[in-house]
Amino acid sequence: MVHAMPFEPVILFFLLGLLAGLARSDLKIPAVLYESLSIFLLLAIGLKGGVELARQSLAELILPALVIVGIGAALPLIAFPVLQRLGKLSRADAASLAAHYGSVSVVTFAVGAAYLASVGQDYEGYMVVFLVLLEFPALMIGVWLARRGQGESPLGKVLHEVFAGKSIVLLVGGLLIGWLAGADGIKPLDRLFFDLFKGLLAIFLLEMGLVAASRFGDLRRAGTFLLGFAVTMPLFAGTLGALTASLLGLSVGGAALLATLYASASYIAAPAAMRIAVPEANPALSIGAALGITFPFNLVIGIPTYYWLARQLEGVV
Amino acid sequence: MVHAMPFEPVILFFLLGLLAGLARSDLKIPAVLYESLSIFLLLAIGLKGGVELARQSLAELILPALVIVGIGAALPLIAFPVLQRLGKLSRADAASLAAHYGSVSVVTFAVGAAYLASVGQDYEGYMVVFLVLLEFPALMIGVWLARRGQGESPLGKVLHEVFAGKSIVLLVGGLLIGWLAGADGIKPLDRLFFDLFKGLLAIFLLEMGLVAASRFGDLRRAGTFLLGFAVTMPLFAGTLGALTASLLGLSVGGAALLATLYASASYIAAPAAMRIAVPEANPALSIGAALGITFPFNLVIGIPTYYWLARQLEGVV
Amino acid sequence: MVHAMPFEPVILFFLLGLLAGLARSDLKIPAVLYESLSIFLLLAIGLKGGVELARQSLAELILPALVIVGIGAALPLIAFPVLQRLGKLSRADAASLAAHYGSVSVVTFAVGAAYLASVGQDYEGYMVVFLVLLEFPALMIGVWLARRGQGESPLGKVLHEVFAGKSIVLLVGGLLIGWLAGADGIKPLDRLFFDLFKGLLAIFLLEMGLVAASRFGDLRRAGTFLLGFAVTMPLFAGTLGALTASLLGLSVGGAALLATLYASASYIAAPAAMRIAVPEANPALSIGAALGITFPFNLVIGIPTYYWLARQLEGVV
Amino acid sequence: MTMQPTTTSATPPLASYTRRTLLTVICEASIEGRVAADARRLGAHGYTASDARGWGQHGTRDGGWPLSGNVRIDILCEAAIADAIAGHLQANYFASYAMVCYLSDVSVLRSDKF
Amino acid sequence: MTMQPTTTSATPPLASYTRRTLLTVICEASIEGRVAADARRLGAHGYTASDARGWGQHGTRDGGWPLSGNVRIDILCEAAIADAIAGHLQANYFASYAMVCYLSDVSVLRSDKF
Amino acid sequence: MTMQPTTTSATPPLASYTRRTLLTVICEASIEGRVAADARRLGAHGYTASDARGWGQHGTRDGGWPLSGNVRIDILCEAAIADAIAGHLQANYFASYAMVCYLSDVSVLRSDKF
Ligand SMILES: Nc1ncnc2c1ncn2[C@@H]1O[C@H](COP(=O)(O)O)[C@@H](O)[C@H]1O
Ligand SMILES: Nc1ncnc2c1ncn2[C@@H]1O[C@H](COP(=O)(O)O)[C@@H](O)[C@H]1O
Ligand SMILES: Nc1ncnc2c1ncn2[C@@H]1O[C@H](COP(=O)(O)O)[C@@H](O)[C@H]1O
Ligand code: NA
Ligand code: NA
Ligand code: NA
Repeated sequence: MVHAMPFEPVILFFLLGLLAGLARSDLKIPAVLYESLSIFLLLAIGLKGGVELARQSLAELILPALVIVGIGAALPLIAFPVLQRLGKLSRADAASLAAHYGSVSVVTFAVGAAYLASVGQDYEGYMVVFLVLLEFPALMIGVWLARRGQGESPLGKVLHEVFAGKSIVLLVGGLLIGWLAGADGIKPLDRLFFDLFKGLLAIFLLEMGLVAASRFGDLRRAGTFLLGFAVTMPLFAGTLGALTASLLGLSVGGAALLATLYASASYIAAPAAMRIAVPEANPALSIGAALGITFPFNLVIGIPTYYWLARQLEGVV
Repeated sequence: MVHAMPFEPVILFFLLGLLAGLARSDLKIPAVLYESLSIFLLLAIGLKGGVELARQSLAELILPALVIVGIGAALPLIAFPVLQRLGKLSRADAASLAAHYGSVSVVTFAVGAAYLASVGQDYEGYMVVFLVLLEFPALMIGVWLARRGQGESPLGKVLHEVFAGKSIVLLVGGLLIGWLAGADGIKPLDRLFFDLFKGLLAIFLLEMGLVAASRFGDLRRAGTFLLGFAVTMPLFAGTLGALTASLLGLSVGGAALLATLYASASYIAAPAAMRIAVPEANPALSIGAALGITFPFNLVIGIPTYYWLARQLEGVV
Repeated sequence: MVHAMPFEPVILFFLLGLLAGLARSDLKIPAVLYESLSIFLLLAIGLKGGVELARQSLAELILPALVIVGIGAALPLIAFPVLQRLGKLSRADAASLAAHYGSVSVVTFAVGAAYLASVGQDYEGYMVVFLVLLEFPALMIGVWLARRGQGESPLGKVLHEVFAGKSIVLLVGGLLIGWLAGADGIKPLDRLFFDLFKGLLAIFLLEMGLVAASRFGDLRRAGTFLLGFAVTMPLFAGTLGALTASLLGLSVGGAALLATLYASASYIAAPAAMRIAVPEANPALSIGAALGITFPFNLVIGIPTYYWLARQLEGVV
Repeated sequence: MTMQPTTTSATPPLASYTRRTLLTVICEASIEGRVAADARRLGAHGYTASDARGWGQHGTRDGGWPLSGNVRIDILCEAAIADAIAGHLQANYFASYAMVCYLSDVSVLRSDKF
Repeated sequence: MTMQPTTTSATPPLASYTRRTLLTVICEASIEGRVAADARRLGAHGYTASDARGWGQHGTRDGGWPLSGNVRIDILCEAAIADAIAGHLQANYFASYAMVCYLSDVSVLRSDKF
Repeated sequence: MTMQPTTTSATPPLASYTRRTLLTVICEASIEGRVAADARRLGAHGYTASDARGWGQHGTRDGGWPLSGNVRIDILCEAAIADAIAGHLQANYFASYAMVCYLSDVSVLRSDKF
């Protein structure tokens, strides 16, 4: 049975934002609060992962990391021809969308982890390492897909944009600090980074609801193909994630989280990178699909589904 | 005996802001921090009320709600002729001031609740429902008073302004989320919304002190009539509130809070609504009176007085 | 043995910011978040000091305060001729730098206190009173040094700038509130001001790392003399501080903190005051030295050294 | 002040410019949405706004508080439309709101946009 | 660049405009208060400010830190007053502060305000 | 609209002004860094930016979200340089980015700065 999720309170904050946006409320989350919250969430996720990583032998992570990144890199390569041929999208748009769906969403991951905590399901704490690793490859592939056979390639710019980009600096920085300091060293910071995590995630989701509502308009231009893609792609990628995780022997929680990662579409790192590397792609299409449809879909339906899937696969593969 | 309040620390923050403002300090609370804090406070008050509401039979609230809103709606109707005749104010100014004093101040309510907590006095948790209900009627009445016999009436605009306005969206949204999730569902959010409430209220009051200081200049134009009104009206309304509560059989704490609600003057929702619906009213008058006098008066003198009154009335009515 | 400090997590946040800045990451801490955090830190430090002060007989503080301020006032007078003669700096630049190094840095103090807490070393809670007292004299002396024999002196402006400046208002305001309310009265605010202190200090230091990185460019103009001064001066002043504290019979922790105060260079109050009172001084020199060198030096090397020194002097003087 | 408009500009005609009017409105932040909607209705094809603070006839508006913030609105359009918008603002807002508005002549690229 | 000021504007004379000077000052945020006070003393009847960042002779001022922020100040006034303020700024701030200032001609409504 | 540029300004020649061109660019915040670098490369000696929001051909950009913010960039320079920058922006950004740019004539003090 799929666990119903709508009453998980952080999701309710997202719905509140969505409704307020659709009702044209004057409620606005100041842009600076949004930025401050995302700095907090990225650092907190990194720190938590780092503390878990300190308990782990790094050597044992190499093989799973390679498999997870390798299979993850297949996602944009599968999505691209579908978008270009079936969706009749321009090469640039197809490549940009492939990059968005191949990369990952940090907040979807955070909600997934919160969901598992609320149903009392453990998971491997080092999953956040895969979150970091899965952020890049799809962006590189997206740029390559858009530029194939066109000579000039701004890969260097994209590499700098991504590696020196704030999400990676904060995630990796938090990871390293958590790893160096360990659970004991981090203890005096727990009150901020761990105790307040869920509350601040709730406020962040309120804002994401408002933003998602403002993106619904973009979807009209998108057409039904893209609407279908924005729901089918996460289900496909989520299934692939759950299978990969079972293959690697991850726990049920780990499988649900890897499925969530594969299924999630980036709406922070990818739009920023694509805007610079593939400017002729229409950002309204990719952000509209990733944020207007896939993000809410994953929050309300996707995550419980991936968890259900992970439990079905337990012991099977 | 009236409980002395000046040493309640949140009030001290207000006084610090007031003094800093009067001393022309360069201390400024960034506008974005003000907005972020008010988003937090509104959500937190809503959530807390919602959790309490979940413990309550809604049907039992209908009668008290009707009485409380009905008597509350009398306040602007009483204030208007006083302001127009005795105060010799223009119809627009009198109507706008009536709306401000008929509506309620969320932060005054929060300080009242903090005061009761600090003197160890319980109160009905669902009082926040009345806070929400009391926000509107006076605004409608104010617009009607200003526009009577003038044909065009922007009531529709005001209705949207208020119902889709951010204070109501956040208060009602928090109320619904708290009600749906219940105390257990909200638990992971407690660390943010409940534990930090008083500390963040203190910082908010620091800013309100700065703003109140900057409004003292407006008061010079106001004249002594308005100064007297800004102190007499809350005392009158507070007494009416304590009486109404005793009549309805609310607890001493509930009576003190209802008195505080009636006595408080709105300085967020009302100014915004009046600026749009009654633009010819001078906002310096109403904000100067509500924020420059009534707000500090209620904080330092009013709230302990209403509590004292509520205890006197206990068992009497 | 000097306690190694690099793994103290708050320092790691500073290093993360420094690295991100040097790698030209697009990571930015919004200016408003910086301001909000500094409001928080100043209030929290003040409150903590006030609570400790309430446990103290004020009369006993008068003598140590006079000695500490007197010796502290010697620092800019010693630094000025060194800067002017040896450093061949203009009178304005020498005076401004003397003021920066004679005054104190609140954040260095906070990191010093966090360091002592993490090594389990107690200290006199009222040290924050000296922090407040040490902020002014050097600024006055700096203005006097720059203006000597020039007739017009903007001391009045500087006095207002400093006393009504936001750092003093918040520190002294917090001190007074903490003192009036006492540990019990402050308790409901502990969750914000004390529990979150270290986590928010970490985020503040992340930003300071970014700012320090952006100041490295200024150092090229500064020349080697200034680089040497920015390291020698804190060591000299720190030693003087440890000696003074031992003389006054402060605890080891108190001596380490007084050394840290003397050794720290102001980069908030001093730049603001000098910009107005000594505009012909080049702010790039003083901020570059204070923030680009002395601040990181104190964080990583200075504070453990002063603590080591304080322990050596224990029982000796 | 040497504001001789007859001085011919030395710029080479690399890009082709057209004269348009820039209407700037400084007003209370609370009516930004209405001014923007009015401008659109009266024919503007775009608009830009930034937060501002200041003082004038209606006293100090320091932006330290949502209700005391100003906004600066720039609308680039044909002179006739700028005039229509300015006239509309004068008729509807000048009496009751803190507001200033002025026009300047500018040279735009891609004149079809405005 | 076709900046021919002789082109007559097609706007109908719906509202009545007057020529005024717009003085724009871009400077360090730390002296905003003093510039505003000076402008008031020299005869300005209003002023508007917004936060800004930038670079110039005094290096980069990215606004990421209170001390590195700029501010953009606009003052609408009669030409003589603009000139007096500009002269005052030149005499008192140009040597020691990051500051830029320039004037443009604009058409205002309600000329009595400025 | 009485925009007669032949009206001579009444300002006394207290300070000495020079005519310069003010290039204003309103564009997506994400390309601010590139526009600034381009301007520097093409000869600008300074630049100023502020956050903005707005709407135009590319829809609404309300700044409520980092990716939907605009920026307003002002560059004061000689007419030829303004023209070169405007031409460069037209060639490189107009097709793919939300962007507006326009020029105006202003009088500057300290003309050597620009
Ligand atoms: N002369 C002026 N120069 C620049 N800005 C002004 C001027 N007068 C008014 N303003 C701006 O317009 C707003 C409203 O003006 P007012 O209606 O005169 O209070 C003020 O808060 C200022 O931001
Ligand atoms: N040529 C220019 N164009 C636009 N803004 C400028 C220019 N030069 C300087 N500025 C602005 O004025 C500030 C101070 O200039 P400066 O005194 O040249 O450093 C800079 O930080 C910029 O924001
Ligand atoms: N006619 C206009 N007047 C003022 N600002 C405009 C105008 N058109 C566009 N803008 C600004 O330039 C940005 C990009 O314009 P666009 O490329 O037309 O979408 C918009 O988001 C507005 O901020
Ligand atoms: Na994905
Ligand atoms: Na009331
Ligand atoms: Na010092």
